[in-house]
Amino acid sequence: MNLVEVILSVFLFPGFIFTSNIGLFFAWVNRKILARLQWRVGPPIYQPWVDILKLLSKQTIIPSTAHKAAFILAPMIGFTATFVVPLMLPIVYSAPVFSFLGDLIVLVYLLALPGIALMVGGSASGNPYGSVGSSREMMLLLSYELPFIIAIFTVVAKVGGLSITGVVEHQIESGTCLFFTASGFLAFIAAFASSLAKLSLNPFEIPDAKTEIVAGPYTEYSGGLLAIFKLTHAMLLCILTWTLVTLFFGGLVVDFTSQVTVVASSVLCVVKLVGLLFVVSIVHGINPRARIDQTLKFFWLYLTAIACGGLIMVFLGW
Amino acid sequence: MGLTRFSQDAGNSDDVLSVAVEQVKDPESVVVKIKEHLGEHFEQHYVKRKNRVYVTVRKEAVRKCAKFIFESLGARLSTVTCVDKNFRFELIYHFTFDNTGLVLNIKCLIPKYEPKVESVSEIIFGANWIEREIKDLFGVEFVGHPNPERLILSDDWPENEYPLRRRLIE
Amino acid sequence: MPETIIPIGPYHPALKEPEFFQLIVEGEKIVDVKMRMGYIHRGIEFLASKKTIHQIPVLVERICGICSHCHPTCFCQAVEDAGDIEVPDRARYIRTIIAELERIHSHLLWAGVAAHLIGYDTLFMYFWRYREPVCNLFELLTGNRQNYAMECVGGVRRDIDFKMSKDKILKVLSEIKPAILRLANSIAEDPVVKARMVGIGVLSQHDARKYCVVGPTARGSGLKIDVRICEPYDAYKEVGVDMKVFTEGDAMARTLVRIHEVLESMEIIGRAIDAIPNGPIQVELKEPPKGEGVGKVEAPRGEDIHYVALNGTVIPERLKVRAPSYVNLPSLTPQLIGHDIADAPIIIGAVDPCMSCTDRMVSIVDRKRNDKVILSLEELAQFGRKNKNPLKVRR
Amino acid sequence: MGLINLARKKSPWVFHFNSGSCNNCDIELIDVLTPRYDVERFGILLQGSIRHADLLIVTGPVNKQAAPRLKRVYEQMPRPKLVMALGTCAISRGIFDGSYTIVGPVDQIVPVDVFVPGCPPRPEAIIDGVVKALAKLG
Repeated sequence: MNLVEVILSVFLFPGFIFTSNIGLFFAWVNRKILARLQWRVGPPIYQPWVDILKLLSKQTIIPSTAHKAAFILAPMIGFTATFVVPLMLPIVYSAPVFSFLGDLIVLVYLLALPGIALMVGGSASGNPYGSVGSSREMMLLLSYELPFIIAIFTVVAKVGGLSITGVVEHQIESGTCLFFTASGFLAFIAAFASSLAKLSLNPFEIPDAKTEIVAGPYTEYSGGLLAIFKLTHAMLLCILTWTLVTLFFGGLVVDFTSQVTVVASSVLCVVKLVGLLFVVSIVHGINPRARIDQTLKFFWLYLTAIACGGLIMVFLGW
Repeated sequence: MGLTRFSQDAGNSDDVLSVAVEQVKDPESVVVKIKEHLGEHFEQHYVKRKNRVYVTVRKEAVRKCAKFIFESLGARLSTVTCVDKNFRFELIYHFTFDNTGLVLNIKCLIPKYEPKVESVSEIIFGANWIEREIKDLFGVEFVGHPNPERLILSDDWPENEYPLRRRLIE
Repeated sequence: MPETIIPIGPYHPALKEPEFFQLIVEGEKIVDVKMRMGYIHRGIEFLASKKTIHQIPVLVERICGICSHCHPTCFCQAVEDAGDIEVPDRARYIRTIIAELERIHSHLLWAGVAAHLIGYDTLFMYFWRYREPVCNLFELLTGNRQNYAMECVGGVRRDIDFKMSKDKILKVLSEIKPAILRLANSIAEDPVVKARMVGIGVLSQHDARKYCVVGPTARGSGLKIDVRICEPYDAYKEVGVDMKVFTEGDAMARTLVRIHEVLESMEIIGRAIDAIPNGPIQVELKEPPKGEGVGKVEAPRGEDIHYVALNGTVIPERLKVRAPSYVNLPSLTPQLIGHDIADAPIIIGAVDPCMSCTDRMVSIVDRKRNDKVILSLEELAQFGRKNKNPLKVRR
Repeated sequence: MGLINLARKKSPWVFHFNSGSCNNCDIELIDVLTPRYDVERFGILLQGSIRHADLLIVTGPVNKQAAPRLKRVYEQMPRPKLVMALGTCAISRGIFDGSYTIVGPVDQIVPVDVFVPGCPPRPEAIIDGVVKALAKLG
């Protein structure tokens, strides 16, 4: 792979430009579904792009109480971590841009980074709501990471390898998605709930609970820095759905054997992604916000148990 | 679509009002009871209509009277009104009897040169804010108030200046 | 464990109206509450001493936009009580119908806000959607969506042609009734909603009586307080009211009380429209009334009471307004203590505080305080970065 | 610049400041978010933090206590800022004129771009006010 290809793949496809646009589109779908659920019409399709563009054009205020370096760097770190992830996910039939042994572990770390960045940014902003928001984000991080990692371990144990490509290949070879196996199903539930928490969607919209702590860690952010956070969130929406599809639904695979199969498998890819997004949005729409202690209990008791159950079932051969 | 949870839980039995003791139906008998309890501190009364009774008591007996009405007669303190009568303040304690709808207005007059009266907040928690508000706006001092700091006027509001108190013509 | 202060307000998304609550917390637990008022103070009692009894209904209507029928009714009742004015039957019925429509609108509005407070925006949108037809009814009956301006001393200002509007009213009410039942059930049965509202903000019956609370807050704590029943005004004696009392005293109980009231109000409106008599809607005042009077109205939030002293001129000597939220708000102290910060918005919300009502007569100019305990938001922000415990630094 | 102006016009985020109003304007303002009027169609969102806002909507006649806070909120807002005075009290103090605690109207405290009269203004009027405010962006 030469340098031009690397640069193109990092910034164009499947890197920054592609993922951010798909992410913004997903953000629109999310808002639209929410609006339809709430008996409203919802925003026009260009709304997320317009929002980002407007925020970029606004004045960026760095409050005097803030710790400047951390305040500015936090959104950047989260953003960078997010747009590296798609390079590791296999798309169409080609291998991912970066594929190495143990990339699944790196994926887990990279997906944790946006949350940590939000935490740092919130506490650096020097605002009480920001501090409360980031401490909540920390609690949430502590609660959802354990079931998420166990779910990933389940996948690893099932597949017998630490590479993402291996997971996809295993699913193609065995002819069934992990979701349709008993252990895979339990792991999916744990990973799905953790993804909701990572995206801070209901019932886990806790760090930026508007009616409790204003905008949480985002409270002091304005203009360009806020735009970066919003973009990160939109990309995360895309990437987490994509990761779940890759790990549990056989990945985004296009079959190049004939023209018919190309079209059919492409449609299947889109259906997988958007279908999962629908489920995410609907769960977000029909749930109120839980309290942080309830969430902690939910993740540590029930979801961890479910995830462990999945892991045990793998060893039982289910 | 049934409303299952509601109809089960909705209670209309009479025992729910356990705190309120024996409530009196006849306004005259309320007045008689207060008169018996207060003795010489009872000054006068008039019954404006069936549900509106005005009783004037001496200011020394306000606390005793409120305690009696709240605890023994089972009434509820609706609010306290202060009216500036030029040389005196008139405090009106509006008590409500929730069974009959009787509003018992206990009046007492306090001189403007020494606006002091006993607080009832220790007996009726709900009077706390009401008394602090009157203190802020009229400068009436409630002796024995558990927390007599300012409630509604700002800290830089000058002492001895009360927005709703009338100035006496000198 | 060190104490920390979490400010809620004065300008906070959970409170649509500015108010300043300071939660003094140990870790996540609230140990004390301080409330600060005066952010919406407009000096209404002062203004009332300059206006005539015909202008004051317009003024007191603007004490609070949500109960903009109750305050004028209450004032008119007080004046009518003072001057022994008999209100015509038709006027009493019209007052009743508007008041009950207002109760429906207010409780639906509250239910939406409460759902919003626990982060359930879908439910919030649904409740407000079903409130919209009620606003349309107001527009049909009175000409305005809010601030109906129907009251005057001695009757109502405008007649309503029920021949034309009866079908419309009944149709709207029958349309929203099944929807409200459905939403009510979704509140009562949703597990996450239950986890957020059952057993939260408990006000015992004893405390409820000591704090003299009124309205749904009292009825949720097992006190049978309803002005419409114990002292029937307007046409409530004729049409009858059913009171529902819950004994749990938590946020859920208050919610259920309100939903019952919405359903009951619909019944009352139906009965009142059927029974409305013909006749005049207003009596003419021969001379300004004299004496003192007390008016009591069951507002959506509880008992509203006005005291008026008239001296024979058209300008009253003294008007005292006590809105229901004024006695309900202090009862937040026993409710909040011992709960989590995350529960504070719904506990505050469950009382349905109407700050505009409460603040009608107070005034604060500055928040610069030298008090050791109270820190402003900005001070807290500065300390927040350096030290987790602002109190320690201050002392 | 054309694209940026277009973006600003299509995505006005709103912050609501109650400076002593009677609730009516506030209710009507919340009402425009709900299904019947649904202003998210036009990209209008109500924001909890002033740092995210493009348009500051002020209701009420501004009492003594609210005035310094209104000023500070205005200062904290990122540029370009738009301000709307919503309701009769915000425009002229309305019925509260003559009270000892009122220092408003709003344009005595912060510069106002658009006035929406009414007691309370209808939701349609509020949406129209936002459109007129956006027209000032050029």
